Amino acid sequence: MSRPADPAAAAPAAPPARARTAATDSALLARLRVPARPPSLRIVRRTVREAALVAGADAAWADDLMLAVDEACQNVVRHAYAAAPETGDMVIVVRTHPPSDDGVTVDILDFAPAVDPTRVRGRDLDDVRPGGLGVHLIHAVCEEAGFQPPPDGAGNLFRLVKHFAKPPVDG
Amino acid sequence: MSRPADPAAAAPAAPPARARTAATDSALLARLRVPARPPSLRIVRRTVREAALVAGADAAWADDLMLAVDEACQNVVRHAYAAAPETGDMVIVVRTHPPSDDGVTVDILDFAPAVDPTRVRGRDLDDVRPGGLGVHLIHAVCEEAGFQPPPDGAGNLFRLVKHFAKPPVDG
Amino acid sequence: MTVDIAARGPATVAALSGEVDLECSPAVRRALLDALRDGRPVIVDLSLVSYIDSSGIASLVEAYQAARKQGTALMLAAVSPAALRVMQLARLDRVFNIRPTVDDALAVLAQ
Amino acid sequence: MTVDIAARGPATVAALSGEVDLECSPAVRRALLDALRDGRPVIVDLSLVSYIDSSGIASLVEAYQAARKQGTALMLAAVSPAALRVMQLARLDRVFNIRPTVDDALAVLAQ
Ligand SMILES: Nc1ncnc2c1ncn2[C@@H]1O[C@H](COP(=O)(O)OP(=O)(O)O)[C@@H](O)[C@H]1O
Ligand SMILES: Nc1ncnc2c1ncn2[C@@H]1O[C@H](COP(=O)(O)OP(=O)(O)O)[C@@H](O)[C@H]1O
Repeated sequence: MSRPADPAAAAPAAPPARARTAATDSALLARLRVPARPPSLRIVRRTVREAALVAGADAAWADDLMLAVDEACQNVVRHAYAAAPETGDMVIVVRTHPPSDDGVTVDILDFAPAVDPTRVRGRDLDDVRPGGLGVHLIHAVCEEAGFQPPPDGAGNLFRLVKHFAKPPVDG
Repeated sequence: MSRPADPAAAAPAAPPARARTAATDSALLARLRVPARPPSLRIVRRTVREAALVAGADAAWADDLMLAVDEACQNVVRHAYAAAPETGDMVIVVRTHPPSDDGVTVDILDFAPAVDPTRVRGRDLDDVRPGGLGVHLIHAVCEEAGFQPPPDGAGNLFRLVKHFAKPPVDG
Repeated sequence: MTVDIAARGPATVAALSGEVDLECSPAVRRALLDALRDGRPVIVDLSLVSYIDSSGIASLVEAYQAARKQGTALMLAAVSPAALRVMQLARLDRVFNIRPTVDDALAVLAQ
Repeated sequence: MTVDIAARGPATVAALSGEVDLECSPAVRRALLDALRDGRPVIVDLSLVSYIDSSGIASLVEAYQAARKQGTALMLAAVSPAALRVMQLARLDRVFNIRPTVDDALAVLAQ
C-alpha cells in the first residue's frame, strides 16, 4: 500500500495496523470471502447455515436463510460480475441482528461495478418462465432485503435481515 | 481511516481503495473470520470441509483436513487467547497449494500475543492422559504444520499443508 | 449432485439426487431436455434432492415447457420436503404436475 | 450433540450422538463421570457419533481413567467409522476396551 513518504506529513497519524485488524465486531458470527463463481456457493451455504444455527436458529429457519443468501450470491456471480465473469470475490458477513439479537443480518459485498438497484426486479410469478425467481425467493424468506451504500473499496452491498419471530400480521 | 487533510501532500498518491480490495488471490478457495470461541468451530468445520471438496478432495481426505484445522483452531481458542478468552477473532484461509494445485494450504491467523513455538508440543502418546492430542492429530493428517511469521496486524500464523497424493515413502 | 436416467415401463425416469444449484443446474437442464427427445413421457424423481435453488427450479420449468410444446407428459414425483419448500415459495407447486410417488405417476400414465 | 443415559441390565449405557467437539465435550465428560458414580459398569455407545475431536477423546480418556481408579468396567461400543478414525490417529484404539455392539459389551459383562 502506498503511504506518504514522510509519516509526519500525514496528520493525524494512521493507527497501527494491529489495532485495526484485532478490533472485534461483537455481533459477528462469520465473515466469508470466496471467489464469485458457482462452486463457491456450496461453501457459502454451509457457512451461512451453520452460522444461523450458532445464532440459535432452528433448522428450517437456517435453511430458508441459506436459500436467500445463495440466491443473492448467485446474482453477484451471474449479474454483478457479468461483464467480467469470475474475476472477483464476494464477501458474506453474518451478524446477529441488533439491538436484541432477535435475528440475523447478512451483508453480501462484491467488488464489481455499481449495480442500478431499480433494474433488480423479480418477474411476475404468474408468468411462468425459467429465471427471475431469485429476488422473489429472497423476499419470501427475509423481512428486509435491498442494496445499501457499499463501504469503501466494495462495489455493491446487498443486505438481508431475517427475524427469529415474525412480527404479528395486522388485519 | 485517517487520511492526510490535503491529498496533494501525500506522494505518491494512495491507489483508490477499490483496486486494493478487488485484488483476487487466484488460489483462494475460502477465507473465513469468526470469533475465537467454541461454537465457531462448527462453522469452521463446515467451511473448510466444503472448500476441500471444491478443491477436488474426496470425503475422507476432506474429513481429515477438517479435523486438523479444528484442532489448530481449538488451540487458538484455548491457548493463544488464554490470557483474555473470547476477546478476539481468528481467520482461516484455505488455498489450493501451489504450484500444481496438488493439495490445500490452510493458514490460521489470530490476533493474540505472539506464541513461543517451542512450547507447542504434543505429549508422548504412550503416556495415556486426557489432553495433548491436538498437535499429534494435526501432524498425523498433514504433511506440513507449523508457525510462520504472521502478516502485519496478526498475532500468530499457523500453516497446514496437505497434499492430495502422499509422496512415495522410501525403504 | 447426480442425474440417474432409467426406462421404467412406458416412461423415462430421471432421478435427481443431492444439491441442485447454479453449479449443476445446466447439467440437469441438458439431461431433462435430452430425456424428452424420444417423445416418451418423463417422470422426474425428486425424492433425494436435499437442496434446490432458483436455477434448479428454472431447469425444471424449462423442461416442463419443452414437454408441453411437444405434447409429452412431464411429471414431478416424490418431491422431497426441501424441494417442495422452494416450489411453494416460488408458487410453482400448482404449475407442475406433482405425484406422490414414481409408481403413482406411472399409474396416471397407464390410465 | 446429545448424551442419552439409560439402564440396560446390569450396566448404564451412555449413547452419544452428533458432533463431540470443544463446545460440548465438557458436558460429555460430566455425563460420563456422573454415570460412573453409582458403581455400575458403563457402556459408551458411539454408533451415532458423526465427529469427535481431541477434546471429545480427552473426555473419554478421563472417564476411562476414573473407571479404572474405582474398579468399574467402562467399554466403548459400536464405534462409528468417524470416531474410530480419530482414535486410530491418536493411537488410543488399543487403550480402550472396544466392543462391536452394545449387546456384545453386555455379554462380556455377563460372563
Ligand atoms: N447483484 C445484481 N447485480 C446486477 N443485476 C442484478 C443483481 N441481482 C439481480 N439482478 C437483476 O435482477 C433480475 C432478477 O433477478 P432474480 O430474481 O434473481 O432472477 P434471475 O437472476 O434468475 O434473472 C436479474 O435478471 C438481473 O437483471
Ligand atoms: N496456538 C497455541 N498457542 C499457544 N500454545 C499452544 C497453541 N497450540 C498448542 N499450544 C501448547 O501446546 C500444547 C499441546 O497442544 P495440543 O497437542 O493441541 O493439546 P492440548 O491443547 O489438549 O493440551 C498445549 O497444551 C499448549 O500448551
